[in-house]
Amino acid sequence: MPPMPQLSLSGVVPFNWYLILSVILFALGVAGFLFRRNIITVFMSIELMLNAVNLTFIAFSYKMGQNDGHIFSFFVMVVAAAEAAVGLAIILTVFKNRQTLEIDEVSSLNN
Amino acid sequence: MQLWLIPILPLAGFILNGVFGRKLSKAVINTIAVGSVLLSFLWVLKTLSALGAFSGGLEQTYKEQYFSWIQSGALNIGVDFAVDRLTAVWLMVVTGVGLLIHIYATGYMAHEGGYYRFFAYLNLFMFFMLVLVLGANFLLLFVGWEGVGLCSYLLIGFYFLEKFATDAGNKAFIVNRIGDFGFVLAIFLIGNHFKTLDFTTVMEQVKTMPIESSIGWMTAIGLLLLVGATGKSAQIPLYVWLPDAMAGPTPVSALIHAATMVTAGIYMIARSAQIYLHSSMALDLVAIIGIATAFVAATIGLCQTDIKKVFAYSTVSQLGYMFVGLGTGAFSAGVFPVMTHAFFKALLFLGAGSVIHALSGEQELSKMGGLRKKIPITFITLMCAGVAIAGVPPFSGFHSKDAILAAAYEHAPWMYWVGVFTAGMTAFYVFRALFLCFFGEYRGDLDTSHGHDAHGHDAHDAHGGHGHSGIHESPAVMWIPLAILALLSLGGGYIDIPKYLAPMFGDPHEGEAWLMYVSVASGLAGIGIAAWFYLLSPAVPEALARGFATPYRWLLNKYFVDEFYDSTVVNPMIDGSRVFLWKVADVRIIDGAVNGAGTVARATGSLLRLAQSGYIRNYAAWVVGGSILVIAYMGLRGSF
Amino acid sequence: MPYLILALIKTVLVVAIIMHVLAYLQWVERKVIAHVQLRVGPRRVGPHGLLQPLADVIKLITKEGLIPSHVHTVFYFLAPFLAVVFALIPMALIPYGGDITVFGVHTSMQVTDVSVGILLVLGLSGMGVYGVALAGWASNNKYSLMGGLRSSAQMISYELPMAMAIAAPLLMLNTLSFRGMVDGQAGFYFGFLPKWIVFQGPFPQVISFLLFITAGFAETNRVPFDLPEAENELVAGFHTEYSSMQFAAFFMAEYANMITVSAIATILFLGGWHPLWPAEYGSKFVPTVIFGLSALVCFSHAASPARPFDRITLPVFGVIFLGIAGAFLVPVIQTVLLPLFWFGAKTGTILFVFIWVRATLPRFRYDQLMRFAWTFLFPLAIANLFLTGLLVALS
Amino acid sequence: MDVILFLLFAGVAVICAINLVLQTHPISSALSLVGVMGALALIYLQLGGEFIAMAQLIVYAGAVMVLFVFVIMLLNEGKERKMQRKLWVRWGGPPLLFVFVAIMATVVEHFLPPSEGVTFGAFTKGTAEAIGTKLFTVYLLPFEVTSVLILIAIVGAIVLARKEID
Repeated sequence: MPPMPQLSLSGVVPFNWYLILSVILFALGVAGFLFRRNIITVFMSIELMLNAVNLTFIAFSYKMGQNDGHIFSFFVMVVAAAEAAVGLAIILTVFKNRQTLEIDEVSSLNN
Repeated sequence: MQLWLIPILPLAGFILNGVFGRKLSKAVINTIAVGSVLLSFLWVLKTLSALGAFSGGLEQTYKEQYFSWIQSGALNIGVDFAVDRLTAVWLMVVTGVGLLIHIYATGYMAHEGGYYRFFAYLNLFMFFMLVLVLGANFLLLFVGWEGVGLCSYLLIGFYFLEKFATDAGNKAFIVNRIGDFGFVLAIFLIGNHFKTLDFTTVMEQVKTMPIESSIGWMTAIGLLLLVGATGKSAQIPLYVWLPDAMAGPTPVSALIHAATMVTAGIYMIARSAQIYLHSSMALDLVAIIGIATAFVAATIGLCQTDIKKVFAYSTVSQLGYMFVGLGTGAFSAGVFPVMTHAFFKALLFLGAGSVIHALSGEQELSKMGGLRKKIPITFITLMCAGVAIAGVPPFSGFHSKDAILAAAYEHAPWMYWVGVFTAGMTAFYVFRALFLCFFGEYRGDLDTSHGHDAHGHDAHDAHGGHGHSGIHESPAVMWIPLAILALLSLGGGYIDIPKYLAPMFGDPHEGEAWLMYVSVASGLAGIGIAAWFYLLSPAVPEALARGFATPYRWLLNKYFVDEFYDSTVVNPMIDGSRVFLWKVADVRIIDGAVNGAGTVARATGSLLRLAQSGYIRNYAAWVVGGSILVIAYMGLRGSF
Repeated sequence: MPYLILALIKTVLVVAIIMHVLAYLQWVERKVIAHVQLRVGPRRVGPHGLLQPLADVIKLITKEGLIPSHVHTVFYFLAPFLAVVFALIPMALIPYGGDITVFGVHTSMQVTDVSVGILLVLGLSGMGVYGVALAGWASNNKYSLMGGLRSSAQMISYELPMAMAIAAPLLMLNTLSFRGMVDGQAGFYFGFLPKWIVFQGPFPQVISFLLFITAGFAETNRVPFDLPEAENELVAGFHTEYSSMQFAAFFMAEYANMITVSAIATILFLGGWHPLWPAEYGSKFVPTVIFGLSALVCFSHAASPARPFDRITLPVFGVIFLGIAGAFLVPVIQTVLLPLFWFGAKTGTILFVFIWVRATLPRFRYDQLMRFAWTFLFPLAIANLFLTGLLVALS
Repeated sequence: MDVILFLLFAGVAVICAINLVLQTHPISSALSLVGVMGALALIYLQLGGEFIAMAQLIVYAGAVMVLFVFVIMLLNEGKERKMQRKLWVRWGGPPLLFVFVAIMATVVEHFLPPSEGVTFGAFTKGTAEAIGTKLFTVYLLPFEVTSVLILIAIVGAIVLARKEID
């Protein structure tokens, strides 16, 4: 494993840092998904993961020198918007039916 | 030129009738069924005339390529249709005779159940038959080949409530499988050897081949093709299915088992003429099988008592003639009867059907007699067919038979003599049937009955329920086709097929005159004997039967061929499958495996069910753990 | 690095000016509404109430900022901050004039020119929702919550027609940077008709101009779309619970948004700092004439003063105006001030329309508001966009 | 300079993300997510994706998150109730995350040898013009499909949300 490049404030940003940043964000998104019980927060954690992935797309399209990555993350955004609309509608319905946002209360699928 | 329209139209009819037929009225069904065939017939006429098939044109093969079906490596099999003079003959016969028979059937089947089903099948058959003759390569030919086999199976078993009908269907299907097996092998050989299945290219290649080097291959291919042909065209040893196939409705017998489908073998051999010309042995075998079949079938036909059976065996024997024609290298002479035979044999069957119709389903000759007053039109037309098949000049049968016999004499005189004798027998049994049917006094019991005939075993007892009391002439829709066919079978011989096919198979060689006289004489003799036996002194045949008891019994039971097959092939197979395949293989192994799979699945399911906690976050946790593992593994393996 | 210093200087200038403009815009509004309603308006503090804004500011700063006990404190303080920030950032993107050279430094009258400026402004105005919404929610008060929800819904709804209305001129200018847009509108047809987007071929964007202004009213929660602070329904909407500086922040945000909208309308549709008619027809003397005339008005009024105090003030104003008028004649200053004058004149006109409308029109009902947005503005905007695209593609 | 900016924005993003996870009130999480998105938009800018950065601002921060905030306010559920978690869950989670991050970082460092770093303004294909050209030529079909998707989403959202009215 090569040594981490020296951190020089005046120099350029090592490319890998972007990926690592997105890894961290993604991991935090996973954490939010796992540890939060509020459906909306869980949902937002998903959005966070999506953002992390977008960052990877952008970073790599910088590395590859072509903008397909941008297009992809653009599509990701659009899909995320649609998803948010539907998902929030679902959440509204769930709340109307169960008067709760606890994700563990919505477990009628068990065993 | 839109060749594809020709088969597509009947297919459309099939789909319409097959899908919506249950709800449609009979009139609509008739319109669809007959109309589709009529359209396709007209289109054939237009196409052929446009191609100049009637005006001495169409020397070369006209080919249309639609799309590529199978493409693997060098092998490229396209869905192509091609028309040459040979195909033109078949196209005319299939669509023309088919049209007539369709019209006839609308009258004949008027009182049957499953009306739409019948016509759907009939249209489907037309489709496949046209594909068979139009296909430009062996594979398409095979598609049509199997398709017509399927339709014949469906239509033989049309009265599927009758055990013997379904049995007959199965028999036909299975026996044909044997033939098709050979055919498939032949196709494989061709594909392997020529790297293509296209007729024209294959034949070109064969033409250029020196006989000595290629004879082995050619013989193998030719023999395998011959196996297929014997299956489809009911030659020894695979002819047994055709007589039983008469269990189907009479129009089916006329269309499929006399006029068109059974000639597919002839077509196939004529197509592969070049191959046979490169292997004299295979060619000889064709001729021998043909003559043998002709003779044996004729002898069996001598003393059948079921009118349709008689005609069935005569069909077999006529097909044998055609094989002789092919086998003696006179392909054009072999193809000639295909048309004439289509005319008079279709006519015979349809007439028989009309008789049966009139007698409300009676098929036994012993229950007929003296019908010529009651159903004059049928009588006249059948007589025309009789003289035609008996080879009385100048009617159609005379020309075709004459051409074959001439070729046979050049090939091998003994074949000629056997052929002549067979011709005599043919004339004899056909007229025997006709005399028994139309002359003498009526031996049936129908006048007293109220249309409910007692022969419940018979396929056509469906007629019984429909209040035909007494004997009656068939409706116009039935006898008009008869009349047309009668005219054709009288004058059809002047359509000189051999000359027409000359560009493909070379000019037909004229035999000496005396050959012709002899064959005609034998035909007339047959008629005369028949008249003597069954008009003048009916006691003679019984005396003969008593005199030659053993041969008579053999003939009556068709040489026990069926029994022979049963004991040697069928029963052992059945027992084997009962004992081993069912009790051991199926019950133990297959069922065991299936049930075992089920149990295992259920067990695992009941285990996995525990993982279904219903808490989304648990599932997410599983996903995360799994992905971490995968990433770690790939990372450590160091390959992305 | 000189760039940073330059940017810093410009920022300071812009902020200073904008702050005063904000303060005095409020004064102008009060005066105008007063005159529309046949009142006098503020005139106690300073001559003609000119020091009123100062007084207000002092009052608001010195006032006790009391925090209700039931609010979510963090967001309660965060909200006005967000509102102001997102309202002020666009000021840095607006080009107030062309390139100039001051003391040998060549620069543009704009803090920075972003290549996707218009998109950035759209995004920021979208972010502006948070301030209002959060304020409404954090106040933990049903009227405020209603106000917050209303305003967020309203802003989201009106973002769309606004964006569509912006898209149409962008099709013709095909650039996203403000400088580019203004440059795209330079020049004149037949030597006198300016190539502003509202006049420019192939399809003069009058419709989308009106659409933009309408949506702008809603975006800034101005009358007739000021549902979030509909006094007679929800006490004061989302800023019911706010007092002192936080309240002032919301006020600042509102006025800053007004200025942003007007400025963008100017840049997009009215050709930025380009004069109304060519300089060779004497458009460069317009400011001089205007200020001169106002000076004359002042003097005439001073001759027959309505109030004794005017006897002193009005001549002073007149002198100041004359000074300005003179300043516009000095070529050096003229090059700097002329663009600013035109830009300010156009923006000011639109701002005046804002105030005028507030003084004139009644308020919509909420459902009317939404229906208006979705069933009238939006389809109209889309149709306009299609038509424009078609014509642009054809020409 | 670039490094400082990157570290600044990345720090903001990470801190906001952590805040998202730790906060128990959904609206705090929502605002921190907005923070993350803003920071990411700036990082996109640094990577030369000016259009995508703006799209991030408008679509994500400006529309999607506003929707979230809107719903949160509408339901106004309040904080999560404290729940007694199983011990291994409470203490097993963070290490697991660190393992994940560590592995990923290893993988990244290992399989992407440090190439030339990222300099601001080196990537010029991120302009709205370039993106638009590609979007309407190469990716036209996906684009149209996406529009259909959005239409479906709108209909679905309306249907779901109306259910509680009647």
